[in-house]
Amino acid sequence: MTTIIDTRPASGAPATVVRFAGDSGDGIQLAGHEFAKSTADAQADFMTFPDYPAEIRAPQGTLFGVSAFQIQFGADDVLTPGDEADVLVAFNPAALITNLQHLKQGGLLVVDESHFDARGLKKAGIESNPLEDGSLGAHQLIRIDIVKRTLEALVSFGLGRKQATRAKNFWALGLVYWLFGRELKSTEAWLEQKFAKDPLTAKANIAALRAGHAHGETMEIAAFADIAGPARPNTAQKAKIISGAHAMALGIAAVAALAERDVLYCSYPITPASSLLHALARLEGGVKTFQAEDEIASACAAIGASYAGSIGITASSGPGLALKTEALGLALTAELPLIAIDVQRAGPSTGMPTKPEQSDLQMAIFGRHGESPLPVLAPSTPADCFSIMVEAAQIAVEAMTPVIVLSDAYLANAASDWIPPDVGALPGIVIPAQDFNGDFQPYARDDATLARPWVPPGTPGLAHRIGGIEKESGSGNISYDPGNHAEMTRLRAEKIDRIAARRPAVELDIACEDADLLVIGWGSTWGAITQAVAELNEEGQKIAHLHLRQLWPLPRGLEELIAKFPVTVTAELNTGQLAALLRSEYLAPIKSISQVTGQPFRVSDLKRNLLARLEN
Amino acid sequence: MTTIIDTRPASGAPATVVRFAGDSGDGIQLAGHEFAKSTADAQADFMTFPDYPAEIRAPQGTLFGVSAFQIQFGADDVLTPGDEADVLVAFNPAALITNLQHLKQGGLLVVDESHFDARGLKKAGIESNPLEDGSLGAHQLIRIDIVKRTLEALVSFGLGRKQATRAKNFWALGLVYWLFGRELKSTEAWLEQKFAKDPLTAKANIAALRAGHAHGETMEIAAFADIAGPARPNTAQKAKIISGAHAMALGIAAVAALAERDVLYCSYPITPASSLLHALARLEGGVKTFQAEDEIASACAAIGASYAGSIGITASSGPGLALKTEALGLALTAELPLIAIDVQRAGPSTGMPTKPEQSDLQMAIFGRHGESPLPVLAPSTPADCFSIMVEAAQIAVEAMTPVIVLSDAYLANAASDWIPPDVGALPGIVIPAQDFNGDFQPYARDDATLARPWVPPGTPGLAHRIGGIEKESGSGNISYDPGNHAEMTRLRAEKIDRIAARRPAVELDIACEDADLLVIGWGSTWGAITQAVAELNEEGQKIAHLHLRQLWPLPRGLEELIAKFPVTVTAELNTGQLAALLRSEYLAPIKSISQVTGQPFRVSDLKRNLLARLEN
Amino acid sequence: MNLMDTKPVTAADYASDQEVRWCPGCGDYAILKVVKNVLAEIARPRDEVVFVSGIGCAARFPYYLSTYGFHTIHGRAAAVATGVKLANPGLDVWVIGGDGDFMSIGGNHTLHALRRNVDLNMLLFNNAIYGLTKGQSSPTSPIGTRSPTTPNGSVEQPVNALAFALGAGAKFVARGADTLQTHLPTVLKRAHENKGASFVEILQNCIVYADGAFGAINDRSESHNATIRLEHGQPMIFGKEEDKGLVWNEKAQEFRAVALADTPEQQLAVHDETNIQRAFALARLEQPDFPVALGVLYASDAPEYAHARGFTAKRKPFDREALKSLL
Amino acid sequence: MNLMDTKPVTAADYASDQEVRWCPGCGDYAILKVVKNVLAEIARPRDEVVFVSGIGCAARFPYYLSTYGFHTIHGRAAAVATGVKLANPGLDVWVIGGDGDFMSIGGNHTLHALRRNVDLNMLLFNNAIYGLTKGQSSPTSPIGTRSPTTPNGSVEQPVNALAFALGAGAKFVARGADTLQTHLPTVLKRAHENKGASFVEILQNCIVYADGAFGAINDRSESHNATIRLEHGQPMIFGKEEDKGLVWNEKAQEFRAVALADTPEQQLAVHDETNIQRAFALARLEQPDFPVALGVLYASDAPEYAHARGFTAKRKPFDREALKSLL
Ligand SMILES: Cc1ncc(C[n+]2csc(CCOP(=O)(O)OP(=O)(O)O)c2C)c(N)n1
Ligand SMILES: Cc1ncc(C[n+]2csc(CCOP(=O)(O)OP(=O)(O)O)c2C)c(N)n1
Ligand code: SF4
Ligand code: SF4
Ligand SMILES: [Mg+2]
Ligand SMILES: [Mg+2]
Repeated sequence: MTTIIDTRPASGAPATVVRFAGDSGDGIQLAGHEFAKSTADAQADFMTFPDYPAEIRAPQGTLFGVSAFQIQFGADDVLTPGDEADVLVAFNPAALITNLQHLKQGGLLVVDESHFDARGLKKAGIESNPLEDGSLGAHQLIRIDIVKRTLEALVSFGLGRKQATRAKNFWALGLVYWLFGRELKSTEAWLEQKFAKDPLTAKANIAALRAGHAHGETMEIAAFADIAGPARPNTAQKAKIISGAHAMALGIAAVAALAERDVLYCSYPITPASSLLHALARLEGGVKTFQAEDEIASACAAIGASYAGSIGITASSGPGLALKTEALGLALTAELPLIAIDVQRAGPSTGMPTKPEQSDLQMAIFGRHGESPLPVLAPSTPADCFSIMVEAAQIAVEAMTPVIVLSDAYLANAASDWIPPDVGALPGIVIPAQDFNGDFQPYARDDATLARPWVPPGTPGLAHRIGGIEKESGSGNISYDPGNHAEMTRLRAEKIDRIAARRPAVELDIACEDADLLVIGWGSTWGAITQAVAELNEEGQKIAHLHLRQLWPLPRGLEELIAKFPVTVTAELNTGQLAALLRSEYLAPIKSISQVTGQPFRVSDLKRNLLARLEN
Repeated sequence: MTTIIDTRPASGAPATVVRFAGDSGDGIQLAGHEFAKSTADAQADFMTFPDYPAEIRAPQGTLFGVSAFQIQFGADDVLTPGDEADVLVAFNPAALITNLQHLKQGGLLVVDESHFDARGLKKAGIESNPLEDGSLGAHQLIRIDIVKRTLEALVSFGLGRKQATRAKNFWALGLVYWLFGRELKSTEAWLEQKFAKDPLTAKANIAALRAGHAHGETMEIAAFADIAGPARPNTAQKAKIISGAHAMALGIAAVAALAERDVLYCSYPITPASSLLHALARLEGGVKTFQAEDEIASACAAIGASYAGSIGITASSGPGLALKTEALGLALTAELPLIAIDVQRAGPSTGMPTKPEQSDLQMAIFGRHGESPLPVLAPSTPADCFSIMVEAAQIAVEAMTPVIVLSDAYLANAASDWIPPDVGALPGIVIPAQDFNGDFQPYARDDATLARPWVPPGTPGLAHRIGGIEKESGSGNISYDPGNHAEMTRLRAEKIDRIAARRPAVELDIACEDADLLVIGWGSTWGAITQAVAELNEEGQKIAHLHLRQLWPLPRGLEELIAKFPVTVTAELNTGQLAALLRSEYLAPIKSISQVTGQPFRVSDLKRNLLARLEN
Repeated sequence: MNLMDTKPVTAADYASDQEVRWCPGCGDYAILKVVKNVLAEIARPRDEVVFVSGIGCAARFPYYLSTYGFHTIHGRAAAVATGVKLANPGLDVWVIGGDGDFMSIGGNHTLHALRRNVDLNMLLFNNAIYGLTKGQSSPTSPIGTRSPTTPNGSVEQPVNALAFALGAGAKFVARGADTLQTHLPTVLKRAHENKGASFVEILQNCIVYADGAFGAINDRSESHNATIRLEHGQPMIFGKEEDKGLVWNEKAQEFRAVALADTPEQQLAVHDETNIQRAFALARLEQPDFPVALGVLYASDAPEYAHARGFTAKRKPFDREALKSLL
Repeated sequence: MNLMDTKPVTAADYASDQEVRWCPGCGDYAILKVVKNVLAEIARPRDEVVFVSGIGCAARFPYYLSTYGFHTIHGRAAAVATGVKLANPGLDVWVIGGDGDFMSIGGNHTLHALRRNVDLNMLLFNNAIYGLTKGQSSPTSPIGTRSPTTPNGSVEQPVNALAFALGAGAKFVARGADTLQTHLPTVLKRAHENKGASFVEILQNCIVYADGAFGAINDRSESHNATIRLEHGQPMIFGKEEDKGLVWNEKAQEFRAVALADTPEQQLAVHDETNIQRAFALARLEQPDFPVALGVLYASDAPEYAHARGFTAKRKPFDREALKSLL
């Protein structure tokens, strides 16, 4: 009997990482998603990350056709999908050799041995069979001919071999359920519902699931202890599994509901931003969507929509935001509310389209001609992608400005459990009242916010003209007056600065007043940094963590906060763009821990780097 | 007899400012240009600046149809067109009232009174006649009915009134020539040549010129002393009058000659960059030009040309550079030599298209998605626009990188005297030898420069594929490998950093080792800052001036230099973009003197602001 | 919404308070006059009318009208206007731009607004030159055009805006000329009536940089010899004296210009504005061999885009209840 | 330059060492095969041939050839290729892109490359979908296309690429289909022979996201019923049994499909590839009522752009002497 080592992370809270890997046709993402659902049902906390192949549909069994799904779950807060897997389920040689690097030393390795014949090995481009050549020695290997077992389990259904084989992912899922003491019921119910019109398939998959589960019972390995979270505060409400992209789409729908205005969401397909457009198109009219002919048109149509009184939102990834540069300048000087989302990917140019990076920060803040300040926000977690949209919209309509929201490929695809907010209790998005007492000027400003009024065409009696040429303060008429231009430039900048005054002051994510080091992150790295800092602090270090959601204007209190710590360092998936900004703003000697690999931070790498900073 | 006050600037070197202003149909620019030529002939130093109306052709006599031309000249270095005019010649009421602000207190005001009737005043939108209402009291007013005098002078030519009137600019020019003791000969010769096919017009203009000159002799005012410069070193060579745009066009032609490669200059018309395309189109094939359908196409065609072995150059102003953002990323990652010129204008968006500003610096340095460093240069004077192009091309081919050159609306239009370089003595642009010894890899790098080889299609035996997706170091094949991406990102950045090592270290423009203040400028403000600092130093202050031509990578020695001075301040036509960059790079508490009025610095304003900094 | 008091009555009510700043003699003045008249005839409240433009001399148009106006960026007016229309399909949206705006930098947006059939009145002021930037040749400049960028004469084949529009799938394609002050309004009214993208090329004389680019066409007295005014169902007759006509040559698949004296009227081609093939041939008629075709070349019904998307007034607003059901 | 040793002989010599990574069954494989064969027939040294592409599945094409190749950015291939050609007119330049590349984001560059008549072989791989980005509807997707961005079916009128090209002023317009391995090479060879912009739409099946978008057209056995292969000077006959034909209905100005059994051959329309009117009608023939027109729809001589600009091999190089005379 093999005994499974305890794989709980050093930080205390028990958390386990499971990774499924197979051919893109093997139903990996589906099995992973079901496992996540059962994790949610167990009230555990979790985070998932899909690892899709770059190719649309690669030939079966090849290295570049491998699809994987990773989940970390635990009783306490789980903040990342995990650095390394405790359990890896691999469906073929290609999946095994490309994913082995993700398995912890000594981890449990479940391999479907059915494809480890000469043909399978050749497709994966290897000569020697890893199951035989001793190369897996560091792990606890369980070889099962899953295909064969699945076929056996389904023999009574009279299905063709090909069709029956398709259930192998559920067979494997059953086994993994057994490993973690999970219930089969809810997956069974889901299968029945999903294949309501095809009960045979439903039954076959259920049979495979049960067979896999039963196999576990007969196996001579110790099962993991299941990890159940504390009961949710509102037990009536089931946790949803939500990816950042999905949360952001819901956030956009929320903008429409909370502002009581139409949203026109304009986009041109691009990885990894397209999933937003897909999700919104499915919402069926909650939000109007427009697939434009290119990114410039998508930005311009959103500007047109905002001009006409809707909330215009445009989204893309780096190459697309680059193309929108000129249009954003128009929105900025026309002073119209607009949200531009950039789901960042690794650059420059086409770069690595499916991989995350945070290297568009400087473009977002500085990348426009002329003096063109605008607010930049970044969500920290998948769930935060919901809230950030509502905040962005509030800023946009309150200050009459375009707002850039920086997400990334990791945040868009990572998913975690989410208890949706109580819609009734959400504050509305307040659109400033337009009250002119007969004295309407398109570029007159609100005393407090410095915003100009939003008077869309169709408003009786207030027809006026605006444009991208410099405007006379107040009247909005074209003006080349030097003093006016200086004043308008100042007003546009101050209007943005004042946003900070109305927004919350900085607050540490991990407070540690006498810390030796402050680490500042932004965007999608929140989970990894929090986890790394928490673990280090448990190990006796003193590190504070601040995560910026508001990157421009920088939040109130930031300078003072930085001054409190002997050393401040940023951690970013770029070459230190936030550090450069903070250095310039506060003249503080901030360095950065930076990683530009197209991968999210690993907690272990971060810890190592943070420790190195402490030693300096 | 009125005595002319001495208008020489406090700094010592006698310099005089003359301004011509009239309707756009009055031939103001022509007269100004002739005056500049006569100034060059007198071996004096000078700088000119045209002030065109924003409208293409405004109705005659209106305020927005006024065109002006200003020249400053002196025996010593003249670095700006002057803050205020010593002499203003105004051809109509609109020209008078819009230009009076440019005339020095007590300056000489020559007014053509022929249009100061009810009709003329109405066109200018004024009710009271300034010639009568005492509002010109602060100046030395000379009223002449220039139209009438011109008609009288030409009565023998039998021309129609309209045609004869057209010579009034030459009548006025004659008068101004008399004021400064200039010779008429060369203008006469030029007129004869220009109107060789129409001798009557030539003669009429000459007659008007002489009549104006003669009128001066009979006038009861003291002539200015003429200011002649020291004889030029090479007296055989006449100084040319060169605008920044023209110098840049010649610099682009020089690139072709010195690199022995074709240049393909790709552009889409936009103010103030169009004049470059016009000048190059006139060169007739020295440089290939391509007017593209838009800015994106202009950048992409230039990239295609560079790929194919020519030197691709693309030019625009801010809105156009914004549109080229994505394409520049491709050039950068494909590692192709390219020059992108941005003739900056006041922004944001359409802004004030004819007005200068330096607010595209951050966009040039930071405005691309992904980690996308590239070199940024800026010429300091009209003549420097020639040299900077040659330098940019050398950098581009040596480091295989796009280079951005930042000019602006002031630099493009300002003109000064220029002795062209000795073409034979100019060093060639060296294209690194491509020598592979059978081991060609498109992304192998030169040990010293880190540049990859430039192997255009058509090169036998070396066919290969490149693109915008991340490439494997060496082979250039598509790679999603995390470590490779990190390495390529590092290499691309270091390649740019190394350019600084091969380029000159910083050197002060005005050295003053024990200065109390270092002022750093860049681009078109060189003349104004130099003048202001020189004058202040003559007045007993201690200020050093550094002017950066190389904005990225920052030049060698800059950090050390800044450290030498107690206070460093930048002077920029933006809200402090260079200051922000230097703060971030060097953590030095650099503030900025900034002006965002769409106007170049006035020497007097700069002096006042610099003094204020010294007092702090 | 009480719109009564803003209801305009005369063309003058559609003028803004801004001074018009085109060059004296520019064809844009004539177009402005016609548009104001047409707006007065249509008589929609100014507040429900929007003019969206790009950048160029033509694109200054919105400043001179008392309606809502948005002077955007070069080439993007159609895209901005699409957003306006999708946000508020109840507005009467006009798009104004020059040949640079619509056919050079903005060509792609023109194409897609047309094929989507967004309900916009798109007026292309074609002066065959870049006016605002001081006279460079444009994509509609004829071969041989001397300009600052083509000092020896351009060699690029110009694009025929109406042939392009037809190729792009436009459902309403028409042409007018600045000076034809009785003809142009009829074209604009038809364009306005059409639900969907109405593409109108207006031949406009730039007196400064391309004076006479359209020869006799917009010379009021000679225009009838240089143009043919198409009317649906009518034989194709033109000429000051109505003495010329067009005959369709079936073999060559092209028109032939004939003298009526030599040709029986029943041989003349009859204009059928629903026939896209004929429209394509008409669009390509060029001076001096042929009269240039004016009027509605092509009109055909097709679903308007915002409507087809269901973005109508009847659309149920999204609210908290609806949001709740999503979460 | 010694090019002898690089001179290729067989199609295989045009293959690069990179693994081809389209989905199994993708129509792009078939096109790749044809292009390699055609290149081998043309037999220009690989070093003088350049493939420029945008971004998309189609745009990966250059990686799989042993010629020079530049995989640029989405939509801009035509603009990059124009620069290549102006810099070195001696190169044989091919432009590859999908319907997103050429007709959506890149529509403007397609228009202008065509009207300028830059000597490019432009191959549009039209699969009526965005392949690489996972199946969104494209500007050539038929109305009703269900896709992630149009879950209820698209409502946008698709653009007809060849009608667009003709409207844009293209001088060579042709169509082929991926699977028609004997027909497609003839089209590509003609395109290559044409000096100027050669626009070829290749109907390409995306087996994953738009399988069967072109129905029977690229089903080899049924294709003859769904298409007509045009040949200059030949009567328009189609059908597996060569039993159908097209007749031109002069009144309606459109084709009519007829059974040859009922129609004397002399009534059949005869293809004249120099007639743009006919080409416009042919371009718009659509299934199921009509066979889709394949082959060279239109070809007419016109000056090639680089040549017209004087950018020929004979161009005098600019040198120091020349520079001196300028300064
Ligand atoms: C992005 C951008 N590119 C270029 C310009 C410069 N520009 C302004 S208007 C114009 C073209 C004007 O021509 P057209 O559209 O035909 O209008 P017209 O002035 O002739 O009425 C150009 C190139 C600009 N403002 N913005
Ligand atoms: C500027 C930019 N916008 C969007 C994308 C994303 N993108 C890549 S390929 C593509 C379209 C693919 O469709 P198509 O051109 O028809 O080629 P196919 O994949 O169908 O062959 C898109 C939208 C991108 N790479 N760059
Ligand atoms: S430049 Fe031409 S188009 Fe522009 S305003 Fe003047 S005449 Fe009109
Ligand atoms: S997605 Fe479609 S077009 Fe792309 S490779 Fe796959 S089958 Fe071909
Ligand atoms: Mg024009
Ligand atoms: Mg496609």
